Amino acid sequence: MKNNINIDITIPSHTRYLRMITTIGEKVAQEINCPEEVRETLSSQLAVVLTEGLVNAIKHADCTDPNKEVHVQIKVSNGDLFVRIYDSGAGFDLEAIPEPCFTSCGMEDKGRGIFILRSLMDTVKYVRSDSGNVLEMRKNIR
Amino acid sequence: MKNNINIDITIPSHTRYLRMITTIGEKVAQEINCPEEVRETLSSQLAVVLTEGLVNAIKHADCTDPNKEVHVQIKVSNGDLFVRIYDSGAGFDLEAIPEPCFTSCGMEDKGRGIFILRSLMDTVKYVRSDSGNVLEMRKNIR
Amino acid sequence: MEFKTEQTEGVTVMYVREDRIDANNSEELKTEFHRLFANSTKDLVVDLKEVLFIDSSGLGVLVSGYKNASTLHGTLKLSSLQSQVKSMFELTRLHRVFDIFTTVDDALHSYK
Amino acid sequence: MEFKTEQTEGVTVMYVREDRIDANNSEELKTEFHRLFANSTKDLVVDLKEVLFIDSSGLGVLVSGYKNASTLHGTLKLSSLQSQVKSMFELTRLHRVFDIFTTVDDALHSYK
Ligand SMILES: Nc1ncnc2c1ncn2[C@@H]1O[C@H](COP(=O)(O)OP(=O)(O)O)[C@@H](O)[C@H]1O
Ligand SMILES: Nc1ncnc2c1ncn2[C@@H]1O[C@H](COP(=O)(O)OP(=O)(O)O)[C@@H](O)[C@H]1O
Repeated sequence: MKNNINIDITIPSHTRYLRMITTIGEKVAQEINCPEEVRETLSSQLAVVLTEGLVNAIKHADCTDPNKEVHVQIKVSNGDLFVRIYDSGAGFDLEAIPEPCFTSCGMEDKGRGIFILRSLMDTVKYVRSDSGNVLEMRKNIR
Repeated sequence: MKNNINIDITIPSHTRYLRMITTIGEKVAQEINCPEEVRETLSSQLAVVLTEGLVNAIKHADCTDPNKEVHVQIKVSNGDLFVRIYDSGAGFDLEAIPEPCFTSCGMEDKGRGIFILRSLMDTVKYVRSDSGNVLEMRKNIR
Repeated sequence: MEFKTEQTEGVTVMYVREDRIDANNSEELKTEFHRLFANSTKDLVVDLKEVLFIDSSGLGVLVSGYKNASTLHGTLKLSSLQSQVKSMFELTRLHRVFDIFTTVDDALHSYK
Repeated sequence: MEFKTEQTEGVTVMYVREDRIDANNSEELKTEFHRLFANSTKDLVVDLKEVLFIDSSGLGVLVSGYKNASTLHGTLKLSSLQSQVKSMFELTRLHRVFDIFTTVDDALHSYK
């Protein structure tokens, strides 16, 4: 039997839903077929990835519309975990985002989100289009 | 701000995912804007409704295909909670399902699922079509 | 599904060690009932203290255990129902069928 | 977000009473830091025992508190990091910046 799971969630563009979404992510991770410790790590990594991706969509994309919604997809398919976060803002150039500074001298309050996503997932892409943008992430879970 | 939430979930047609789905339902119910006790009741009712609806789709619809999937939608929209459970089986006539027997003499081991759904939700419909069937339920949450 | 079973003065007490009884595990409860009734149990107290969630298939298995016990001229009684479980019994009117007790001791006492 | 604050020999200890520090509540932590540093706190221990989850905005607020303390010639130290929180510090190399202690007492001792 296959073990594919697909979840599509649309919520108002507000940080109050972060807890709900991360809990959903954790529950999905717990259904993934892998050793207990791997599953625990994956579960907490997925919680972080969902949070960082969603917060960017909520904060940086199109924040003027109070009825704005964000759409997130969590997908487990054939040994891969996919997270896709859709936004309808102006978009940005993912490749142009620099690594954060790692010493206390030049330390910033922000700018760690993309770095965290890149560290925890195997691939991170941001695809812009007229109908909306998507942050697409993949991690092998076999 | 609107408080609309939409979640679409596709899982393999197997009862092992019941726990995951009911937990997701509970988390969604906890985000609904209403008094604490109402929310607690709603949360446990949604868990039951999801379970009963999904088990029927898993057990009675098209159970021969090992790669079968079920699709469930949980939606909070303008003061209504919707649960839709899709199946691709032969379907059945919801109106023809009798109430269970309430005395110990004629007591059956089964046949309480639809009765429970009807008791907990305001409307329960089953719509058959060539492209698939859907059990559609609505409950006012204002 | 995990159980703990004890014998007290001719009555079997079964503690269900699981937070859910649903269509995914209710068959295991049914199997355990069959085992007990095949091994000279007639009177059975099922303690549901740890059970936070039950669905119609879980209720169905308890009904089938109740009928098994009756056939053997015994009784299946219940104890320690949590709120969601209690609501499900009330919704399906099964609280009128089963003898339901607050504690295992109360249930045992009722056999005397 | 809830906090408990204590003064011990010139050092302020702040216990964060929340299971998450994320973009939804990190501003409240920032406001509390400002309040403390405006009220003669220079040395601050932030105890994260109850925090099970932190995101980059939570880390950012701790970094900003660290910088506030440094400006006042004090230090912000951390104690009681749970595993997810610890991983986030390691991932972002911030464990090399902050002094991190197992308990509040260890952190307090280090000021002596
Ligand atoms: N969905 C998005 N839409 C527009 N800009 C974005 C989006 N996600 C990230 N960015 C840009 O990338 C920058 C770096 O993001 P990140 O590493 O998460 O740090 P932070 O959000 O703390 O600034 C942001 O400051 C923002 O300019
Ligand atoms: N999705 C479905 N597809 C086909 N038949 C169904 C479906 N859902 C329910 N049924 C039919 O309705 C009957 C009553 O369902 P229910 O009240 O849930 O009791 P039970 O499932 O315990 O028999 C089932 O026995 C089955 O024949």
